[in-house]
Amino acid sequence: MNDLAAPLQEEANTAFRQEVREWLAANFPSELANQDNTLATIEGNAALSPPAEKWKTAMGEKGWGTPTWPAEYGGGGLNRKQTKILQEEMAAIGAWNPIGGMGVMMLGPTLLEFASEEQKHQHIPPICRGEIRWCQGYSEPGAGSDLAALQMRAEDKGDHYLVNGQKTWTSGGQWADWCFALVRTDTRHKHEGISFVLVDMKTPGIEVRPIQLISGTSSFCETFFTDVKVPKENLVGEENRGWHIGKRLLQHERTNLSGGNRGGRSGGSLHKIALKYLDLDSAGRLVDKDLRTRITRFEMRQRAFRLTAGRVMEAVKGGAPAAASSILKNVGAEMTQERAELSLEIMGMQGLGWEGEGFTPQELMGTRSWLWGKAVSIYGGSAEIQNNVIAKRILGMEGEPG
Amino acid sequence: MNDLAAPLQEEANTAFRQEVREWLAANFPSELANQDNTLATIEGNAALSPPAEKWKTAMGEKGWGTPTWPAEYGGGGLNRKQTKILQEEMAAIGAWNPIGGMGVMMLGPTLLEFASEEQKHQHIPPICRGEIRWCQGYSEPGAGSDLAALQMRAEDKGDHYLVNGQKTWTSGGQWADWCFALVRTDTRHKHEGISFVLVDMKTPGIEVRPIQLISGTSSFCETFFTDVKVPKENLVGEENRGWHIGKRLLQHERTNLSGGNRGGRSGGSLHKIALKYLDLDSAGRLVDKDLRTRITRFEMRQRAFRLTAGRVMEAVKGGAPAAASSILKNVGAEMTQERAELSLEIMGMQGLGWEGEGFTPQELMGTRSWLWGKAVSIYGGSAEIQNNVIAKRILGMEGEPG
Amino acid sequence: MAVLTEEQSLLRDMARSWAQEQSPVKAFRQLRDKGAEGWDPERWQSIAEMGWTGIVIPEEHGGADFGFLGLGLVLEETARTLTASPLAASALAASSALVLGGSAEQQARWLPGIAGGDVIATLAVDDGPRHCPEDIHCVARQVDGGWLLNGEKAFVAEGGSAELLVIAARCESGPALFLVEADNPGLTRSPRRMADARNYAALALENLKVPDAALLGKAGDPELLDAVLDRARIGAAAEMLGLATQAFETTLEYLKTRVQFDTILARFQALQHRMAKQFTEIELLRSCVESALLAIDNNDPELPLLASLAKATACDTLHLVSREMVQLHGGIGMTDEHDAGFYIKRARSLENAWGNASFHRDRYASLSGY
Amino acid sequence: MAVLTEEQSLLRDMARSWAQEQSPVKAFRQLRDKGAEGWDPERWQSIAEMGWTGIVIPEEHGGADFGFLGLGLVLEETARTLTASPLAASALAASSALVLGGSAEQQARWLPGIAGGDVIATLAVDDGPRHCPEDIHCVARQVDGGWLLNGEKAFVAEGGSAELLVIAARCESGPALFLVEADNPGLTRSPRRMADARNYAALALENLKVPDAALLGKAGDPELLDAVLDRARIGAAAEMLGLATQAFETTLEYLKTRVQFDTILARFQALQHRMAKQFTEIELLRSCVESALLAIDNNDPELPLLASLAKATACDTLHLVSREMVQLHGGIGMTDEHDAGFYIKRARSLENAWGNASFHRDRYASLSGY
Repeated sequence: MNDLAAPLQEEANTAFRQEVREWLAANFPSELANQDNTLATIEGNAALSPPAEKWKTAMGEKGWGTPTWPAEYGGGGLNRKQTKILQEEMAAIGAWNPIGGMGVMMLGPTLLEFASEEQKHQHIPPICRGEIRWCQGYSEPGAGSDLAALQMRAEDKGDHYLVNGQKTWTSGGQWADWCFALVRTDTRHKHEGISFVLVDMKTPGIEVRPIQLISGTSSFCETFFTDVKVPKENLVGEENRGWHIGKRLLQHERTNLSGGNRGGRSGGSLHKIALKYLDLDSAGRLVDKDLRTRITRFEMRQRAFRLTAGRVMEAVKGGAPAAASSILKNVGAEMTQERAELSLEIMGMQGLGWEGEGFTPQELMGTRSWLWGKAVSIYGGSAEIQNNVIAKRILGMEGEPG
Repeated sequence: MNDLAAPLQEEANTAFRQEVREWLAANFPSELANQDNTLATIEGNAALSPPAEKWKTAMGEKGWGTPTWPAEYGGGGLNRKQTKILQEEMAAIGAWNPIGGMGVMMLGPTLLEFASEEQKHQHIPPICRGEIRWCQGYSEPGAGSDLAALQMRAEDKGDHYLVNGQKTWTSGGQWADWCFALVRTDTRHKHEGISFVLVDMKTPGIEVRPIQLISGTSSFCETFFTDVKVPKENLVGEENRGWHIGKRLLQHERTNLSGGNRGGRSGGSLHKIALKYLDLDSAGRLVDKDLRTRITRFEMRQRAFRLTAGRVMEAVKGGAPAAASSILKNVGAEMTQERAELSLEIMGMQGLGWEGEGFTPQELMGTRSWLWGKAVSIYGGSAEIQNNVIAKRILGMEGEPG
Repeated sequence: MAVLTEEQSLLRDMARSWAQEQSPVKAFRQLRDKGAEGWDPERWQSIAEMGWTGIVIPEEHGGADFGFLGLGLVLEETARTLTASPLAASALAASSALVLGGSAEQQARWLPGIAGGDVIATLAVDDGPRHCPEDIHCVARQVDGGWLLNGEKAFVAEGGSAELLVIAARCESGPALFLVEADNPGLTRSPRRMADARNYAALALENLKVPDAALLGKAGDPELLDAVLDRARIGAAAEMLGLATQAFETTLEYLKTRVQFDTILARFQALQHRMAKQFTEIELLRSCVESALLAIDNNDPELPLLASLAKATACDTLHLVSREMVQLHGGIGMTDEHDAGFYIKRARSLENAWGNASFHRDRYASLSGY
Repeated sequence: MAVLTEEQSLLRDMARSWAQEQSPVKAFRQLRDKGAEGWDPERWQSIAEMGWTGIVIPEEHGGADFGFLGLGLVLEETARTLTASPLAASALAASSALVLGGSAEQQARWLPGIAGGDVIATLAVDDGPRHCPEDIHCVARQVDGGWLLNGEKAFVAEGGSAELLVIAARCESGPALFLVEADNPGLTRSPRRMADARNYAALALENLKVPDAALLGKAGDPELLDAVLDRARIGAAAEMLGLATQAFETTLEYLKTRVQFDTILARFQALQHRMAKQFTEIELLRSCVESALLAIDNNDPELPLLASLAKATACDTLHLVSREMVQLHGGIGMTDEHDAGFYIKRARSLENAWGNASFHRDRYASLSGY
């Protein structure tokens, strides 16, 4: 934008801010303020309360749950500045985005980039409205971090693929309506034999078994495919070229505001928990100075992480590639885990409750979140894989596999 | 020893303790108490004061500078218990061992294991008396941690080898009388083409150039060999079998009480420095709690390190191999460096003096020691090499080179 | 490993093979799945039969008087496989209180039962979720012929099963330890279900009356409490050494077999160096734990320092190793069917037991005079 | 890198190419070898000609009023090659004191000279070797028509060369800043020769008399001192970012060329992960430094918090990177002929400047209310 246009633009933004404020006042049920919680959005399929259901519908119809996506597919069609205004106004009243999940975080942006017009019109609007729950069919037993070693076979049967094999770590597989999956369409090439397909989870031949995690919850599944017919129109991009699409989707996973990248933000600031649970000295400082130092280290690093995330956003907006984006996944995961460990330490034994009497629901949730959070440095490219990527792609230190 | 002999043994030890105490009273000049200092023993060839000279002569003649070595070669011939008594009695009055250097730490034990009777009689007694200063001719430019890539050629000329090439990191090369060196006697094999020889530094063709270090001192040299004649009787062990001897010597370097393995012990306890330089609160605790925590971490780890060194000694005494010995080099180096960094932090800018007014000699020495100490995780098998060794030899994780 | 006497070596070998064969992790899993008491009566029976319940109890009271190094070896070995037993609470912590502070009558009354495993005893010191023995709010007021205790105790290990509770309270002159029987009408016990699936209880003491004979040692003597706590701390450190050792070995085994990118994980240098780091920490921890155990047996005046060194080092080391266990196992380590979760959960409980690393670093520095 | 205006980008590019081409590390080495003043008059001349000495000085006083982000970029780039100049002391620290606290007369008297590079000024706050602005012992006593200063100042950067010294002293109502000219007879300056071979001095103030007009701002105003210090802290952090970046890049280059065990070091995964770690820390530091610089320019109320964040992060990051630089270079990094030693020495000086990581963590926590 040039300098002459700036005042006009400023005026339009002010008007937009007013519009947002009024719409939120009319649509956001104030009893829901700050009622968002990480675990529930990651795990489970808990029924929404009537006000939450109403809020979700309103946001879905407005398209503001996916504010930057094109309006023609049901998105908000907002520019960056408007998006920022929306986020600021929501934050000001404790409103949260009820539209989320893998469809928003990972699949939507990928479809916008690679899918056909028909596929976009079919799949993106329900994502914007939060109607369809997607799961990810990537990992397989034995493949782990070496994703391209995947074996699940999709045989060309003319108008459909016949899919056989097993996926694992299918997040939310037991609740998902659809699955985006990487399948093997050519056994002779490793990376060049992989295709990206969309699978309706109601198709006959799909069996889902939840995996119980150390947190006691089951947010992932093993998913078995036996002679599952996937229509050819559900192939995204070209056959055998799915690896590229699949990797791109992982980039969205890594840089988006999902699990790890919340950077330990959920649950309020750590030192507030400390002030609640720990003793203070006469100057109002925490008595346990050793722990105080570690809380401070965490909070400073968290601030540095957020500033970096902001810097990456700015750079992306300016069209510049930001090397710093490569560090967000690992630092975000570290923040999530460190926050949980420090919370535990602050609470002492009170932070290790599993169930039953003597613990608040938040405390019990804290135990589960702590354990669940160990996954954020494993899934979506483990910390080790991320470090390999930084060393090789960003720093040019080539040589090791992976 | 069986139980019946124990009381007799106890009596003998008591008598020995009395003998040691009397001998020390007669021979250790009390003005030298606690006057030992690391840097001077590692670097330079500072002239000894007359009492120090007298003390060195007395210990050398008694053989107690090398207490466990056989008396027939000039050692003390003491058993472990007696050695411990000697060390205890010396520590009690601040007496220190004036006999040291590479001859004691590394070469002596190696010669005792591998040398011929003639070689032992020629070389070990002067080491016990601290008369001959040895230097190490191992590293070469370009070889670094990959020691076996050494190139210095020793051609067989009948009664002697003709040696040509260059060594680097020759510790104390400029002050040394003799050098133990690894040379290449066979160019067709890497490890099996290396021999272990003893070289008189006065031999024509040897040129020594001190390397200036970041500490501003020059304790190492580049050493150039041009047509240097080394008599065949100076070959230790068999020709082309020197790699094994050379590695064994490095084990002595690693587990002996040299540089890194002092574990940050020199200079008194760290918290005493802190109590001298830093402010205390009303309870007598350091005001800077963040630093206090890190000093405590250091002192606890140092204690753990010393306990481990003691455990390894006990195990060795019991004839059992101690896997723990493999960690001593790295932890010792870490302690040395961490101690120096924390001292610096305690002293603030006062800990960074280089020369001139405004600093005590101890403070200036501290700056140099801090910088010099960065070498202890590099020489004698870098920290990285040690970790490779632990992973592969001790933990059985094979695969990487090195 | 410290140089052991022949008897100590035998004891360690026996404990190791019993734990690995008779009390494997699978046994703990079954117990957890049953949602039972949090300890295992059948294995407790074996433990008692082998005499481990009486290792530090004098022979005259039915024990072996074998020393804390011996008990530490057993705790280490049984902790490796997560054996769920009241051994640390009863045979170490509560026994120490009786051995150090008990009168002849008190010892004769309780020690034989504890030594035989028939009586389970425990030690209850902290009122809240963090260790803070210098700030006990639970009060003991001297009344006619006895004491009246009021207050709370939190997260008492084996608190739900113990027949005898050694309870710390504050009297006018300082802390004091009291022997309280579980059926005392002034005592209410509420179970706390923890992540580690062991047996903890919250105690409420409401006008709990005990006779004068229930007081251990002198009222207001902080030294007795300290001495008992140091033994409990070292015992916890020994358990943590066992957990760390086993967690590390399990991870190492996994790395040697798991293939990724056409090679075993153990060949990746970055993982090699992380394992070398953990190995280093565990070896340092072993030195600390063994020295602290020996310091008890030798009446070493440095015992408090060594106890804090052992416990703090155990906390830091096990924290690292338990996190690396999950991370290096990748997805499988996140699943409940794998054992990694058991280790990290148990690790955090023991980190809290009798003072975490932060507590013991502060104590070490204070004891050292800075 | 923050999104820069076109002018800021130009400035950064100019600073980078000037530093790399006109003021390489070799220039610092020559200066060090000469044992000279600790800064480089010839390059100082260029710096002044390019106008960098006046970046944050108002235009009316001969400066460019270009903002702290601009000056930060220049400090970062010149620090990369260890350019030895009074830029931070004079054009940032002392200038900030005058700009924030100076009267019109004081500004008119001094700022043009500083902006032009003809006057070198510096800021002297600490009496001792550690940063402790809340405990200034140096006292200022009001006397007839002026002030009498007594006390000491330690390790004043450019203290030996500065013509104008901004000196903090404690008066009855709190801290105050005074403009002291170098030729004041009450001032004695003694050089301190430090490991980083830069220019430091100890000041002795003995009945040093200054007129009322030498007082900056109000006497006893801690906010002025804080505001000046925060700018100095952020300036030091910008320099440290430059040092860390260059040290890291030099190490990376070395690993890519050095062959060991028949392969380049850059292929060893353990080293790759250590470099990835350092890269991560430097990127986080960059965000902190840039945000802090912008916070000055934007009068952000969070400036104190962001200043402490930037300085503490700079200390930790540069500490790590400078140690890794020596370690990963192996033997060659230990030699004086290699540059690694320069970076680690300079790093430690700047870690001490205006508060180390420990100081700023404590401040951050206190400012956050815990």
